[in-house]
This record gives sequence, C-alpha cells and structure tokens, in this order.
Amino acid sequence: MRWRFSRVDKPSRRPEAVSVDETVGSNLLLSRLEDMVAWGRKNSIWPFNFGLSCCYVEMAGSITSRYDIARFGAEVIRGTPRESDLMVIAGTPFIKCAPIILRLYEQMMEPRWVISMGSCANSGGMYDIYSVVQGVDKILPVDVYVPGCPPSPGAFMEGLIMLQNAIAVQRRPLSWVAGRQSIARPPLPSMKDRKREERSRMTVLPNPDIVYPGKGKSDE
Amino acid sequence: MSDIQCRLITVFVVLIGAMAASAALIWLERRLLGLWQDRYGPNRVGLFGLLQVMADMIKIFFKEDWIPPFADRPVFVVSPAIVVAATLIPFAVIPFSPGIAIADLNIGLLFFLAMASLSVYGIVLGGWSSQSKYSLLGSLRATAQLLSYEVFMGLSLMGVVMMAGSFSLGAIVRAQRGMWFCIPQFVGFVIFFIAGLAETHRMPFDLPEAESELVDGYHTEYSGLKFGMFFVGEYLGITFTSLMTVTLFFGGWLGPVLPPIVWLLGKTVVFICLFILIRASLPRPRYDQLMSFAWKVLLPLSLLNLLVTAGVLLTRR
Amino acid sequence: MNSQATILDELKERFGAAVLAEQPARDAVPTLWVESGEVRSVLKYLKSETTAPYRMLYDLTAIDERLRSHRDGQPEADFSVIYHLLSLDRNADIRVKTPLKGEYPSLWTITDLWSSADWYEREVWDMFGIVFEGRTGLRRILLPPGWEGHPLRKEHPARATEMEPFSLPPERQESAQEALRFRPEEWGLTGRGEDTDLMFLNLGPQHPGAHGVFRVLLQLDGEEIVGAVPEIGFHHRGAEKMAERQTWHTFIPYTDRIDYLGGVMNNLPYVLAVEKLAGIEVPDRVKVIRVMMVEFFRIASHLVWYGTFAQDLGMLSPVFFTFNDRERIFDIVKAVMGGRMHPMWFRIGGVAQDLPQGWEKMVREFLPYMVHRLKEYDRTIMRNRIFKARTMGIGSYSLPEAIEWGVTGPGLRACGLAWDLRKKRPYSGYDQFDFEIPTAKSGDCYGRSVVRVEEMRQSLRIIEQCVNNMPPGSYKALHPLTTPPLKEHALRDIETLITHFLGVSWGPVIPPGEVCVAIEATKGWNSYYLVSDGSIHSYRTRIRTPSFAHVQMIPLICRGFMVADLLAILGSIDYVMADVDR
Amino acid sequence: MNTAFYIAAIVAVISTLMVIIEFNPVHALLYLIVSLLSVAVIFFLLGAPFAAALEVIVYAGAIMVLFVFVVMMLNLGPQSAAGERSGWPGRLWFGPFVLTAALLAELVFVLRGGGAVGFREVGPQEVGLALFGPYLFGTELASMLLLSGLIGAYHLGIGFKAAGKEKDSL
Repeated sequence: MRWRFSRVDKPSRRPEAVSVDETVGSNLLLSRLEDMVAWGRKNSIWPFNFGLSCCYVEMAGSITSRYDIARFGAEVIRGTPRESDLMVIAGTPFIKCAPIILRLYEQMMEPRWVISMGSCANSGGMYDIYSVVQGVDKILPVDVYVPGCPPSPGAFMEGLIMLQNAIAVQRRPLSWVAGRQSIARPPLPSMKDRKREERSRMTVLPNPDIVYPGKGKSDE
Repeated sequence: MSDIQCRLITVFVVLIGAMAASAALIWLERRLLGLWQDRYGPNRVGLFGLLQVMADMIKIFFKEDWIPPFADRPVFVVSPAIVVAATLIPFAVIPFSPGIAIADLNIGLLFFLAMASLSVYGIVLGGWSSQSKYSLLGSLRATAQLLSYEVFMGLSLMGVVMMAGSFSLGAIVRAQRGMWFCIPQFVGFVIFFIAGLAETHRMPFDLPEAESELVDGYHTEYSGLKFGMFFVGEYLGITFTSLMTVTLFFGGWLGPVLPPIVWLLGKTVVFICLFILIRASLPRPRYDQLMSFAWKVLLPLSLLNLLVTAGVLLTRR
Repeated sequence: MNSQATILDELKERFGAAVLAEQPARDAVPTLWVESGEVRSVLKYLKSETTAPYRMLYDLTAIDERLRSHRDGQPEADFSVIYHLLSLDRNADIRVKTPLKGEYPSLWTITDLWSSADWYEREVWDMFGIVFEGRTGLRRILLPPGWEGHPLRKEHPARATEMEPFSLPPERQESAQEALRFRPEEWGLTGRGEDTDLMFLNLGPQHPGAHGVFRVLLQLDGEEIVGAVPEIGFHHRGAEKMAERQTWHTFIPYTDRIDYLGGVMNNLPYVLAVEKLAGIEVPDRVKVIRVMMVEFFRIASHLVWYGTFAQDLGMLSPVFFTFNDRERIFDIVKAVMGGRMHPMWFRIGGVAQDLPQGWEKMVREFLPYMVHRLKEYDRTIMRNRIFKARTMGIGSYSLPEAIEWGVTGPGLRACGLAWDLRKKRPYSGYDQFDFEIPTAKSGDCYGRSVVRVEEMRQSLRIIEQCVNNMPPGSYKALHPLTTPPLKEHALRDIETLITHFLGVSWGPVIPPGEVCVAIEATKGWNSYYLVSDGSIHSYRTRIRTPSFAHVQMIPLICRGFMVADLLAILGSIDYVMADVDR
Repeated sequence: MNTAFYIAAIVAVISTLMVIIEFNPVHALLYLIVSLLSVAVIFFLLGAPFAAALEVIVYAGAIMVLFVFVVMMLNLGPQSAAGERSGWPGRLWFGPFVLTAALLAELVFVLRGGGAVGFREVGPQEVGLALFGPYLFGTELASMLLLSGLIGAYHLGIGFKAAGKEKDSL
C-alpha cells in the first residue's frame, strides 16, 4: 500500500499567482460562470472538525450562539476532510502531530483553504520548545493568519470573513479542459497596515477598573 | 397524446418539486435549528439566507470529486446514484391531489415498501466500497437498522391497508374522508413515524453516520458531488417520509376550503418540522438499544395493532 | 503531623540501613531517601502492610540532580526518582526518593505493585532516560518514536530554535506515517479471538469524538471492544522544561494552558506552591478573589464538558446552550481579569489588580440565571431516558480500582467517597465556605455526570458567599517576594525601588527548597511540585495533572462495551489533552 | 408491452450470466439483485404486480441485503477474486450446463406453444383468497416451517448470548 492522498499536480500546492485583472474579462460568459462559482464557494465554507488545543475551544465558541458563523454559511462542520473546504489549524502544531496535520490537509479536496488560528500555529508563539513546530506554515500553505493566544471567537470570525472576501475574487480553473489552468489569487492584505490609522487614533483606552454597563455582551 | 404530455408534465413538476423541496428543507432545517439553539442560522446569503443552499450546491458541484484508489470503483460510483434514485422513484405513487399522481398504482403502498427496501443498497454498498473501517462499520449498522425497521414499517401500515381495503394510496386517502387514520391507527402511526426516522437515518437514529462515533460513517470517503447526492438523498427521504405519513394517516389532500395540494403540502411541512425538532432535541441511542427496541417493543406492538385492527374490523362486519 | 512522624519511625525501624536520609520539605510531607534496591519493598510495605496503607500512587517522577546546588544533606545522586504516595484513610502523603548514579541509570519497576505506574515509568524513561527493569513496553510516551535524547535532562536543548529547523519532506512524512502504523503484536494483541476474527480500529489522533489529538487503538469483536491501547503525546508542549527557563513569575502564563478549560484554576496551585516556598501569606481579600474566580472557571469547564458530553451522545442542541452560559461567565471574567480563556491573572503573593467597580452587580445577576439554567439542563439532559440508557452502567469502576489507578476529582467522588481537597486540606481559605461535596454511588458515566452537575451548583453557592462576604484589604501581600510588588511602596524609598526593579525585570529569587501543592482542579487534583535551588528559575517543576491518570485507565473501563460507549466514556472522563501531555 | 418484456428478459439473462462469471463476490451479488429486479418487472408485465412487489421486498430488499451483509463481514477482498480466477475446473461446468440447457429448451418450447402464460391481473386479494382457500394446507405447512425456523433462531441466539455471559464471568 503505497498510495498517497494527493493530486498528481502536487507541486501546485501554492501555484504562482496570476494577476486577477489580467484574467477577469477574458471571456464574458466564462467569467460570469466563474463569478457564480466563486460566490458559491465564498458562501459555503465548510470547516473541518479539527482542533489541536486551546484555540479549538474558541473556534467551537464561534460556532455557538453568540458568534454563530452559521450566518455566513460556515456551520456545516464535517468530520471527514474529504467533505470540508477549510482547515483551521486551531492550536499548537506539535512535531509528533505534524505528519498527521499534513496528511489530513492532503486528504482535503480542492479547493481547500487553511486558516492558522492563534500564535502557536502562526509562529510557535510562546512555545519555543523542543516539541513544537515553529509555525504551521513550515509544513503547509496558510491563507489567513489570525493572531491571538487564543484569538477570541470574534477574531476568528474576522479571519473567516477575510478568507471569504479573498475567495470571492479568487479564480480557479473550472475544469481540466475549459479555460485557464492556473489559480489567480489576490494578495491578502496586512491588517496591521490597514488598521494602523484607526488604531493610532485610539488614545483613550477603557479603564480596566470599571465594569462598563453592557460591556462584554458583544464587544469584540 | 395530450394524456402523455400531461403525464410528462406531472413527472417533471414532481421531480423538480421534490428536488426544490429538499433544497428548501436544508435551509429550513438550518434556520429552525438556529431558532431552537438561540442563534440565527444562515441569514446573509440572499433574503433570509434563502440562497444559502444555492451556494452550497454550487460549491459542492465544483468541488474536486475524487475516488480513492483503494475503493471499489464501480460500486463506489453507483452507490450515491442508487440512494437518490431509490428515494426519488417512490414519489411517483404519491397522490398529490385527486387525480394528480404520476402513477396511482393499485399496489402503490407495496411499491413504496419495495423502493424503501432498495434504498438500503446505496448506503451499504457505498460504505463497503470505500474500503475504510469507519465506512464499513457505518454500513454494517445501516444494514441491520434499515432491514429491521423496514419490517415494522410494513407491519405498521397493514392496519391502514385493512381499513382502506386497498394498497392504492389514492384509495387510502379517499377512505379517510370520514376520519383520518391517525385516530384509529394511532399505534400504527407512531410506529410508522419511528420507523420512518430510522429509515431516513436521521438523528437520533443516525447511527450509520454518527459523527462522534464513526466520523461520517458510510460516506466518510466521499467528496464533491457524490457526497452531495447522499446529502440530498437524506433530505429527499425526509420529504418523502413526511408526505407518506400525511397520505397514510393524516388524510393526504383532504381538507376544507383550500385547494387539496395546499393541504397536502401544509401537513407535510408540519411533519418535516417535527423531524427537525426531534433531531435538535434527542440523544442517539446505542446500536444494540436501537435494535432491541425494534424487536422487543415495536414488533409485538405492531403485531398487536394488526390483531386488534383485524378483530375490530371483523366484528364490525 | 503526629501520624507523619510515626510512619517515618516505622519505616526507619523496619528497613534500617536502607533508609538513607530524611529530608525536610516546605510542604511538611514526610520525605524519605531510600536505597534504590530497597525501594520496591518499602513501597510494598507502604501499600499493603502498614496500618491505614498508602494505596494511591499519586505521582512518580524524577529529577536530574547533576547541576543542582543547595542539596543540603541529601544523598549523592545524578538522578533521583520520586514516588509520591497518598493515603485517603490517613489523609496523608509520603514521598519516597531514591538516588541513582550514572549517565543512564536503571531501577526496578513497580508496575507489579501499581498497574498505574506503567505510564509514569514510561514518562520518566522518555523524559530522563532512566530505565525501568523487569517490565515490558518501556517505550516513548510523550515524544514521537525515534526522538533523540531525553528532554528533561539538563543537556537537552529546550528551545526549538536551538535545534535544527523543522521540516517535513515527503520521505520524513512517509516514515512518520509508517511509525504511526499500529502493530498489534507490539502490544501483545492479536487479530484472533477465541472463535472470531477481531478487527483493529484506529480512533484518532484526529477524530470528532476524541476531544483533541488523542488516539485509541481498539481491538474489536464486531462493535464490542476487546482491547484498547490509548496513545498520547500528540499534545506535549514541554511545560515542565519551559518552567526551567522561565522565571518564577513569567511561568504563570504557561500554567493557564495546562488545563486550558480551567483558566486561572491552573494558576492557583502554582502560585500557592511558590508562595509556600517564599513564605508569603496572602491577605484574605486575595484568597476570596481567587476562590471566586477559580469557582467561575470550574463552572465554565464543567459547562464545556456538559455540552460536549451531550453532543457525544448525539444531542445536538445542549452544546449551544452551555457555551452561551459559558460566554456569560466570560463576560464576568473579561470584566474582572481582561482575558477570556487564559487570563493569567494570579500573581505570586496576590492577583494582578483589584476587582473593578461594579463587579458585584454582574455576579449577582449571573447567579440566579445560572441556577435556573441548571434546572433546565436537568430536565433536558440528565432526566432524558435515552441519555440515562446510554450512560448508566457504562464505564464503571469501583472505589478500590479508582484509588489503585490514581483517579481523583469527580471521577473519585462518583464512586461514593466524599473526598474533596477543598474540605480535606483546605487551601486559600476554603474552610471558611459552606458547601457540600456531591457524590454518586455507581462510579459509571451517569454517576460522574451527576457529580459534575451538582458541583456546579455548589460552586454557585461558593461564589454567592464570596460576593456577600468579600473582605476589604489589599489585593497583594506585603512581602518582598510578591511579584510584581505593590507600586506605591516602590516610589517611597530607594531600597524598595531596587527590589521592585529586580522583581519586575529579573524576577524574584525564591529560597531553595521543595514543595508540592495540590488543589481540587476542574478535572481532579492538580499539583505543582517545585524544586528551587535559590535562583530566579525553578530547578525542576513537576506538574501532576489528573487527566494523565484518568486517560491511562481507559482500557480497563471500556472493555466489553461498544464503540458508542467508548465515546460516552471518553466524554464522561472529561479530560483535556493539554492536561494529559502537558 | 412486448418490447418491455423482452428488454426485462434480456437484462435478466445477462445479469444472471454475470452472476456466474463475475469474480468479485459483491459484484456478483449486485448482478443477482439486478436479475431479481428484472424478474420482478417481468412479473409485473405478466399481470402479477403483487408477486412483483413481494419479489422486490422479500428477495431484493431483504434476503439479498443479508447476503451482501455476510459477504461484507467475511471481508472477501481481491484475494478471493484472484482465487476464483485461478482455479477453473472444467468438469464442474458440465453438470449445470446440461441442466440449464434442458431448462432453456423447455422455455423455448413453452414460449413457442404460447401455452399457459396468462395475461389476467392477479391482485393481492386474489392471492390472499387463494392462499387461505384451496391452498390452506400448504400455507399452514409453510407457516409451521417458518415457526420452527423462528424457534430455532431464537434458541441459537439464546445459546450464543449465554456463552458470551459465561465468558464474561470468568
């Protein structure tokens, strides 16, 4: 038994980016179809029921009532990688677990996306220790990084919406015969740059010694 | 010629209607679950999230469809088709309103039972051909569960057949003009509904695909459109079982003022909601508990129901 | 104290020269050094021969003694192995240590005395390279097979960045996958039963019902479980090694992440242990604040268990409700501590800041709401007939079994023994609170559920008493080792300023000594065994977590049940993988 | 109607043939199911819808599912197919071949004569009347047989369970 769970075009794990503008409008009918497919993919991201540690509890929290990612069509949690579109690396990637993470990623069907949730998955975070992989992007391509230790469910939702917006403009080959065969991905924005102005305007911070009425209801 | 055209139109309408209903059902289920779980459910895509199902379908349609190299290829491919076919075909015998049915067979009920007994193949073979242990366990459970509950499904309906004196669904509906069969055949109705839950392997009887136990059971290895067919097949099954419950026990199209078709569909929606409510609320029994419930409770009960019904009918005569 | 003196005398009298020394420990647990050849007989005597025997093997660990200063009168050793026994009858502990010499020393196993020693010995071998003789299956437990070195030895690098960067080329992936393949013969299992073919099912490391990265290999006859081999280590974050490089103060955030559902519950044993080493006595207000927040986290953790357990049994909705309630607790947690899951809010000698204005109102609003919700859950979950059928009589163990395997917390109380550290060895002022210890008789999944549900009610009672009787005073102790020290004193004179500066930048220097503090955490007894040799780091930190012992027991309690029951058992144990692997 | 009959008949013949020559046991069973279904269609066309429905419910829907179940349990993989393929003792063919040839001849004869094949629809009621009228004795005999089968199965089940219990207690 020497089969592997990957496509023949395995090197295309992270294919070279093709400019989106270049490909849009090449063929009106085809691009309309592509729009529709991208719209469908955007609004139907089924996450894989996969968790490593603390972050997974917060990811589960984002499914529950107060946050409810079902609103964006991302509620259908699948237990098998074959039926899911999104793998959330929610937690610390361990060296003992790394082959398993990669295997599960390979078992997912195209198109598939990866959100790295939390500091451990982003970079190893506070666990610069012998048993932890320093960032899950050492072993598989990541689409969106969500910072935090653990990120609150709200932060995860923001990451998910960023991913949705990115999927909406991604263009993928419709089949192996029609159209172009490469994936056009727009570069993902750096939220640090995008939010810098807003954040630097924030000079009056809430006083931690007072409970603000109504605070904490949905103050993500 | 016009008769054939008429038939064809009915076939087309029923086919599209059943598919659309099951699609709408997916949306309805998610919104209702949301309601019962203190959340919204899908509400962003389209008005009230109505286009959510469209998005899901497009996604599934364009998802990479893959057959594992270790799978039994032909069987793996044909299984989802069997599921959808076996749940779609029996729609043919349902009388939607007086005179509107694709085929009002005089053995309509038996035809339904025959098709129900065939639908198990899709699941069993799908699980077997995947060559995965979880799938295999799922299909083993499915075989035992569906086979057992088929028995009671059949037996629970025999009371209705006796009272109506016919296997034809149209005749059964017409026989309920005086009183819906859910009153005299209450036991039969309860057994049929439980068996229907088990036959559509919905929560809490979703043992063949119990997520916390068997990952995704018999369709663990499926992806893309083939998985989509299983997915739709399940909702078709719910629609059909609800339609059947209404036809057999709740007077089908019968009802005052409103047109018959509205009555039928309205009653059906009530049962669909009941399906979803049960899914939202009950825990899953264990496999052997489910089986012993079937053979130790439902079997004697349905036989007793049969006996009493026959006795009452004979004394009346 | 008296009985502790007598047991030491008793041992000295009986074993004479084998008892090498007696070591005073800060936590007043009698600590005895015994010659390595005689350890087994001493332990055997303690387990079965003495009056009111020490039946529970609470912990088994080791220390790499080679670089340690301040060994004050302890026998010469390169490594020492520590057996921590517990007697529930006496309500007393005893620590037996044995000195070992050499680079890779060896010692005779005690798996024949305690079956539960199996994993502990494997862990010691994995972490220190100490070989246990006379047993089988001494293999890696936390680290992947093929790992080089033993991480808790002082020469092993701590940081990943000190080691070769990790990569996963296809051939390494292939070999790692091959190493994951289950070979039943290695575990003494066969594919043939008496008259049936058995099937092996690999449940995990990624499985929706396994609550984290955890693997159980099942030997099945149909769906009936004949044998099971749990495999852990997929969540090993090296917390104990981490403690040796973080300062006493900066290790607090790492404790939060041990039992990641417990939040500040994990801070408590650690800061209590450090305070005991440093001799800090905290003000009453600190004690009550700590108790209140800890009890909030007990409820939060139990709520996660409640929902996910119901989900394991196929109930779709409860998990949404319980997570909602948990969010309400997090509202309070956020208002008080600023964080959600990992507030890391307790400090050595106090807490990070005082309670905010208006906290009482939030807590008072929450209490009746939660009482009402718990009643609702009783109706929908606990009294559901299918739920009962799925949990009653499933995965049960008796009280002697529980003690033998080191089961603590709700799992122990479900066997009918009202043994709660909060009552038996009150810490942080628990003796001042009025609450009951819920128990159940059956020791099965349902019993454990009943205990947990009732514990939530008791926690609410404790919180209510906290709100009603919150003492005034400072939120930090007036002690030079309180970290960070109170700011107002720092601005008064240069001496305090220097202490403050050192305490914040360098970290406190904790006086040498050994201490072990256990608390009744969410999942059982969580204890920190700290060894200080008088520096800003701990020399050795041993974290004894309850889930490790509970998970080890799985093969025993799932035999003869079905796959679906296994999920009920796993759910009812309520483990967290980080709490198992640390 | 004739065309439908012949299509069903051809499907039945081919699928039955495939049952015999297919190597993979599950595939063979699938062909057997197809064959049963086409026979059911033939029944239906011949005016015996009741028999057709029963054929599907009982044979295709229940008995064959059990067959598939058992084959699944036996875990007959590619090895068994290979085993089938390797050994083909020609002698074994002879007997069945002669017998089926005789049957075929008979069938051809009957079809040519256009003999007793009736085209009147036989409904469930008539079947019931026939079973509990002229054929009452046969029906009762069959039911006795089923009853004894039931008791036998019950007995076996009990024995199996008791043995299991004993093993537990040891």
